Amino acid sequence: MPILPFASQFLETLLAVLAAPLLIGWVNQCRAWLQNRSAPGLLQPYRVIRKLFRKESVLAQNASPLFRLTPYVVFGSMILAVSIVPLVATGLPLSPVADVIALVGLLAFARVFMALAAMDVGTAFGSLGARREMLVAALAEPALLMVFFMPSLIAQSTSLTTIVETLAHRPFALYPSLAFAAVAFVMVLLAENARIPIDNPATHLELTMIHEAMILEYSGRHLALMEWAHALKLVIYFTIGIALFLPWGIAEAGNWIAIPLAIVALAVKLAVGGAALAVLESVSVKLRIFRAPEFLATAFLLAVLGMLTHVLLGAGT
Amino acid sequence: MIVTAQAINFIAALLLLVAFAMLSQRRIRALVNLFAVQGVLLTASTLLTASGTGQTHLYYSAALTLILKVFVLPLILHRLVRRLQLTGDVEMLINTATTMLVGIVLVIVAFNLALPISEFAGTITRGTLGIALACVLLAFLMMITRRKAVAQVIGFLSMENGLFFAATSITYGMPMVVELGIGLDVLVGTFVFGVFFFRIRETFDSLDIHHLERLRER
Amino acid sequence: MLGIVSFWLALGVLGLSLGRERDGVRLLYPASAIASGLVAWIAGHALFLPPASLVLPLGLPGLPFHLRLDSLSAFFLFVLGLATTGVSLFATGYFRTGATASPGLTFLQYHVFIAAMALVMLADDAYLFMVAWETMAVSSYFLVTSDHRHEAIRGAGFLYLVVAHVGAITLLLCFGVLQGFAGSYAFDAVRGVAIPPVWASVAFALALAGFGAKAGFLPLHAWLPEAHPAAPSPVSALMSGVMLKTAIYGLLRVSLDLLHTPSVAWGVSALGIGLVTALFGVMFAAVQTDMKRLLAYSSIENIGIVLAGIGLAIVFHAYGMHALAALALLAALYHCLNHAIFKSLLFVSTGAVMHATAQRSLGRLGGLIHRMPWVAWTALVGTLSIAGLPPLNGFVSEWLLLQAFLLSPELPNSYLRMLVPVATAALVLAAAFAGYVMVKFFGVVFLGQPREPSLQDAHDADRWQRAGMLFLAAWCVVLGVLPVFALRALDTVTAFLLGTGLGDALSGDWLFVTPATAERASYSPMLFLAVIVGALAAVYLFVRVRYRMRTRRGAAWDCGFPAQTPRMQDTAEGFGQPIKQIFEPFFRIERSMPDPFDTAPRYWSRTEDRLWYGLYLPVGRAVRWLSALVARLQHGRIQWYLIYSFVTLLALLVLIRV
Amino acid sequence: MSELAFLLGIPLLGAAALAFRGSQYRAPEMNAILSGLTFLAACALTVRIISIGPRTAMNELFFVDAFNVFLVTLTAFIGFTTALFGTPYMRVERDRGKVGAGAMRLYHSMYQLFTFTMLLALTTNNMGILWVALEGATLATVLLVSLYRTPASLEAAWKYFILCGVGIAQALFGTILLYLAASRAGGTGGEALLWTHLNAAKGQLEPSVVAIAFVFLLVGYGTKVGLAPLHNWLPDAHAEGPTPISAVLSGLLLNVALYAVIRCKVLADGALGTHLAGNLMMGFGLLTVVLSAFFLGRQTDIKRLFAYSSIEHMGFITFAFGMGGAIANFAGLLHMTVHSLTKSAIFFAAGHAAQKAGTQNIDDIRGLVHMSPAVGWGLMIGTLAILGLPPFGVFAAEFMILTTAMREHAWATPFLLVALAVAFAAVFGKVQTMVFGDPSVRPLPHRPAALPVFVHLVIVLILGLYIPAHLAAWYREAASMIG
Repeated sequence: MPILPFASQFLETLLAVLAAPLLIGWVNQCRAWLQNRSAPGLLQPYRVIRKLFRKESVLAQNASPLFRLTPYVVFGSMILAVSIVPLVATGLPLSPVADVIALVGLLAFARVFMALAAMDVGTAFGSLGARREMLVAALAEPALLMVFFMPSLIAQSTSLTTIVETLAHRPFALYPSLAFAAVAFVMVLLAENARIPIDNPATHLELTMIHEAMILEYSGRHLALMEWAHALKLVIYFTIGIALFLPWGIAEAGNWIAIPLAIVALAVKLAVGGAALAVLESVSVKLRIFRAPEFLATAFLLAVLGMLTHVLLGAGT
Repeated sequence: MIVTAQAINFIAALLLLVAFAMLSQRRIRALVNLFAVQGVLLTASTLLTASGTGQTHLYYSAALTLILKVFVLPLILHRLVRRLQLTGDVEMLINTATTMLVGIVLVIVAFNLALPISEFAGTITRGTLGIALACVLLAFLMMITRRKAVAQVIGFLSMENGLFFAATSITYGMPMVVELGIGLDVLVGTFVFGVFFFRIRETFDSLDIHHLERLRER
Repeated sequence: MLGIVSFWLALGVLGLSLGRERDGVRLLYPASAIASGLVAWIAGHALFLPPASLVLPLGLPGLPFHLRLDSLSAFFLFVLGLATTGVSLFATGYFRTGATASPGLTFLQYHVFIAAMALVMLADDAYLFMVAWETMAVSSYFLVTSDHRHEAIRGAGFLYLVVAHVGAITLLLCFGVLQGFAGSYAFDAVRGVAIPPVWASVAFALALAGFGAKAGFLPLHAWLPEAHPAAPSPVSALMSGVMLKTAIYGLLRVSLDLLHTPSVAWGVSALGIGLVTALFGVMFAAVQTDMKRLLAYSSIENIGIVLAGIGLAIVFHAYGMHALAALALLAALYHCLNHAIFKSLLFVSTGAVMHATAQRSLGRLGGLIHRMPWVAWTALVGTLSIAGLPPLNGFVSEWLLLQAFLLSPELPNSYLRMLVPVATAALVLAAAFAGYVMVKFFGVVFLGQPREPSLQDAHDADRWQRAGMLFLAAWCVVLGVLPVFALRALDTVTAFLLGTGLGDALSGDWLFVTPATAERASYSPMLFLAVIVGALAAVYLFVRVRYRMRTRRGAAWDCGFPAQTPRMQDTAEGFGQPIKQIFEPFFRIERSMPDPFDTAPRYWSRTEDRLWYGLYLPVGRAVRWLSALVARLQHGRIQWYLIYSFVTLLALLVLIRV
Repeated sequence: MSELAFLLGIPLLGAAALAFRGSQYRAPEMNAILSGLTFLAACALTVRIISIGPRTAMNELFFVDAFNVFLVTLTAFIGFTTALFGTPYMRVERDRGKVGAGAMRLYHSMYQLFTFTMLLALTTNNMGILWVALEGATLATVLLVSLYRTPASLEAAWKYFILCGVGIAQALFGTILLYLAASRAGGTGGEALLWTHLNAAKGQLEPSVVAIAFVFLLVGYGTKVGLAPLHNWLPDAHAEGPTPISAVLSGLLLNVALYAVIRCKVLADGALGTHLAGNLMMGFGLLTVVLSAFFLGRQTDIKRLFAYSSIEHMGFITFAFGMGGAIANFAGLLHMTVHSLTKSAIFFAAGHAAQKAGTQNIDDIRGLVHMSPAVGWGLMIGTLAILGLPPFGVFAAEFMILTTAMREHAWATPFLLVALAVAFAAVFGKVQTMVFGDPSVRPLPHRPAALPVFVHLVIVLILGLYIPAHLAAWYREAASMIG
């Protein structure tokens, strides 16, 4: 058994896990710039997480084992997810474990656990958050799947490796359907990562919060894991987007020389993406919770339209 | 031979006449009498047929008819009428004129129904089948139009007469055992009717059958 | 196989003879569970055997009972056996204290029900099939109405049996059409002949309607959410888990085995109905406030998904794309199996909950994970599977189905190709909402704080119940983690029905499910689970070693909100409310709003099915109107009766003269 | 054939005897014993006929073949079980003072007389006697229908009497025409009406006459069968009489009347060589089935409900015989059997149910299973059976009829199926509310006769799953006779 692929797989995963809070920090940095205030600094998320790990964790009286289990489950599935997505190289050992559909399933798995944990304590806000989260997810998930289906129709495959290799290492071709997909994907990304206009990560404004409401009862290490997992999730979405829509620079399977280059490329893309996200958040306003379904339905319809165009324009060969 | 045939046809005509009379008759006692007359006519025609054709068993059935339809049944009916004080008119559902018109239509129907059959039948009396059938239908009509139980029963019995007449006219009567059976049934039937009159009477203190319209789908 | 069926019947009679005293009857359930296990075992082997048939000297003269055990029936018998094993084990504990009717009688009906279902799958001629089919309906009806003192339950049973009977009549018509060409009611004869397309389509339509009445396809679903909750939970489990599958079995038997000349139109109609049913089911499941009704609607959803799979398979088959047809059919069958298991699991868990709390309404439950951990954790497994989450079994079948959909652009017909994205969208939408529904189910029942003080003394399930639930939960995991073996077995069914299975695509590495090729798509639940667990353990250990796990119990924070009461939690209505709002036009909603100055404000809202008012009631009204019309004939006047007879006579005389 | 003598003699003498002793306390048992003896005689006769084939007796006055001997057995059997059921039933009626000593005498002797007329009608070889016997059956039962002397029962009896009387009169005219045709075809005097001769000479009978004759016979006997629109007497008579009488009326009289119709059809077919008779019967049957199905929905009286269901089934059977052919006739015979058994069983159960509730009003009967499971389940299972649910025999028969119809007269099947569905919903909805729910019924002074109910139902169940070979052969032979 060749050690190199597994090593690189491990390193890649580790890299992603460790770098995840950095992305959050970077996005906040950009937002601060845009709101021209001075930012807390790129490493702030790390400090927060370290602080939380150090603190004791306070559990609500009737928190069940499920509640304590959830942070680990969520974090674990995020790790798996991030190791499935080709960040810097394709064809890694774990990539055949799950294709895009399974990836969506994995994210759903984590989300369901979070929602259940939120309902576990039995507070007003917890169940409220869980409900809203599930609603958003129920609309965003199909959209995400439909987004995934377009490249997989193009690549005749649902495995990310194949998709990336088809899209990246093939003579360049314009796919109109991918334009739809990209727009839809961005909308989903905003929704799924609790970003404006669906949610506002910066506030605990009771009546509007979704994600924050779910993790309201967590503290100490549990909260730390949740926050970290949240950061990981953002990374995952970014990298998925990159893999689908700007896959150039991702190293081919077994092409070890290309990897350092790929890492640089990834860093650049992430930086640009984070900045773009910050801009998006700064220019748009938060929607009322019942506007959110319309927003997501739009994303969903865009994705379906994309697929239709793909079919109509004859599978962009 | 021809004479008997003509005589029988004549009697048949009289029967039809009686049938119409019954159809239009309003008084119960008169109705019963007419029924008796019908019986007499039947007996006569049966006797004529018997003498004309030498069908001996017809004599027995003639005797049966005489006893049953001329004496027994009318007597029973009369006694019933007396016991139940059934005097006065029998009001009809439809007025007499209409009934008559319908009756005439029925006669026509009966005739052309009977035509092929009587052509086919080989008896000397075959021409009378149409009249027999007409009697049956007229009796039927009478049962439909009358509102008194007794009147319906008389209609029923005269229908029996019509059938009997048909039997004699086209086939010189049924086999003896059947005749007996029919006679028995008619007799028992009349007794049962009698029982019924009393029960109905004591339950509704009237024999008007519009009391008997409770059982229906709502 | 037949032996076991008769064993069931004998067992049932024995149970009846034991009659009233409960424990005697109770101890018979494990025996029947063992029998069910045997059925599953035998059927599992029969999958790989050539069809074996048998003729009994019973039935009509000239039409004796034909039985046949081929891989199709073997598969569904396997489903039956597996589900009934768990459910019977559970029933041992359940009927001890639960049954309202005489336990002996219930026992008999229960086993007649199972045996009838088995016979439906074994039957190889129309007469035996109809006999078994209706016996199944009647016995389940008696089970549904076993608590018949409630008006509502009687009504439900009545509706159920009427719809079932109408369906059966339709089926009779269908078989009539078939034998019209075959000349015999034995299925073998029907297989032999080629039926002209028009009549084949008629037969298929009739079959779709007839079996749809049993499976709950739209718009013949109305009985399902009434009848399933009314029954005792083990019976609901069997009805949802297995009985609906008999309808699927029949549909497959008729459309792919007997008619063996499918047309695209069938597939498209089945696909359409299936997806609409699925969406409808999940939407209504989301707004239910009674846990068993919620599960019943989710059954409608799953059956819809299965039907969609079958439809897709028929479309591919009609175009001669056999590998794809096999894939779609495989997905449908696998979903049948999975649904049978996790739906049984969930229904029996609701049974345990009702035992412990005597509550069915979601509004009065909550926090049970503390009082009844066994039930809660096994139910969690079922919840995750039915929500279609990896690495459990529900996900595998949905994954396969999506793969089939994604391959469909190769269809020659461009209209169909355009249809596919929409269909896919509908499917994923249904799947996503299933997640929503299941979070609602589990969260409201088992998590949070108890909404009623009485829940504090709820007791956990007893030994037998645990055994049954663990059995089912274990199968959820096994089928989820090691799907390849199951799929290889199922491939024999597809090979039997379509002539070609997936074959070598499955014969690869047992770790990976690869419907077509590894490049195309692959999924390895085993590694999936392994990695998650590994990562989880690693993180746990890391945190444990690196930071001392100091933990303190305290009051819930909830943004510092004081005075927490259980009534502040989200109710079932609240949880369903967004769905209500989004899909308002699909529901028939009645609300009563309190006015702002109300001192004791009360709010209620009832959500009902438009189809009930749009379809069922009008039909009933039409019949009543007609009978009112007919009743005029019987108005009690003897003269009129005489006129009838008179007119009839004359009319006939005239008739024969001309 | 001495069996025949016993068969007809026992009920006749029994009628005479019970006319005097019929009011004694033990009279019901006596009645039952007599019927039992009759049944034994019938069995003996059956065995004999099966062994030696069709026979005539008493210089051709009687004729027994596979067709009517099976009806004879059925009649005797149901007569017997009904008598068994009547034992506790009439006791209860008497204890409740609904009937007096005279009524009991009348009931018992008329019961025997009715049995006699039925058997006579079945075994006689003479179409005239057949007519006489059927008229006699009416006369025997008409007083029983009005046994309770209530206004309703009187009205019912009156309608029964008049309508059936008129009908039967038309049948007599038909018989006369038949006689005419026969006598012209060379039959001499008495023999001309003998079925055997008619059947032998049916080829030479004049078609036009026979056609008209058949119309009269069909309308006449059809009135007694209860074919719409001549059925109007039937629900009243069944609902108002004492339940044992309803049972035998539904279970036997209709069968015998239908038997007469079928005999006539055989002649008509032979003479006409067309399918006219069959078509007429199919028309009547279809109309009857559809109309009665819609009637069922509006019933409020338990016995009336099942009376209509009898009409529906008679329509079905008539339709089957109208179609003709081996399978259809077979199914028709089977349906006659199972319908008689099931329907009488239902009437037994319904009778006890009505006694328990003290009313026949469906809305006032509730929760039978709680008060007496035997009656409740009997009613429920019987209803399911009569509604044609497998695995009961009725389903087997209906299955064969429907499928034959699909093959030969596809246009008719939708009507039949719709009627079946409507009837199912109507009847089942009502029965369910009576059997289930909270009890509203009180216990009886005497133990209800559950045995006959379940004996019948078990037989029906067996017939649905397995028809014994010799029984099947028997049916086949009869079916082939009907042609």
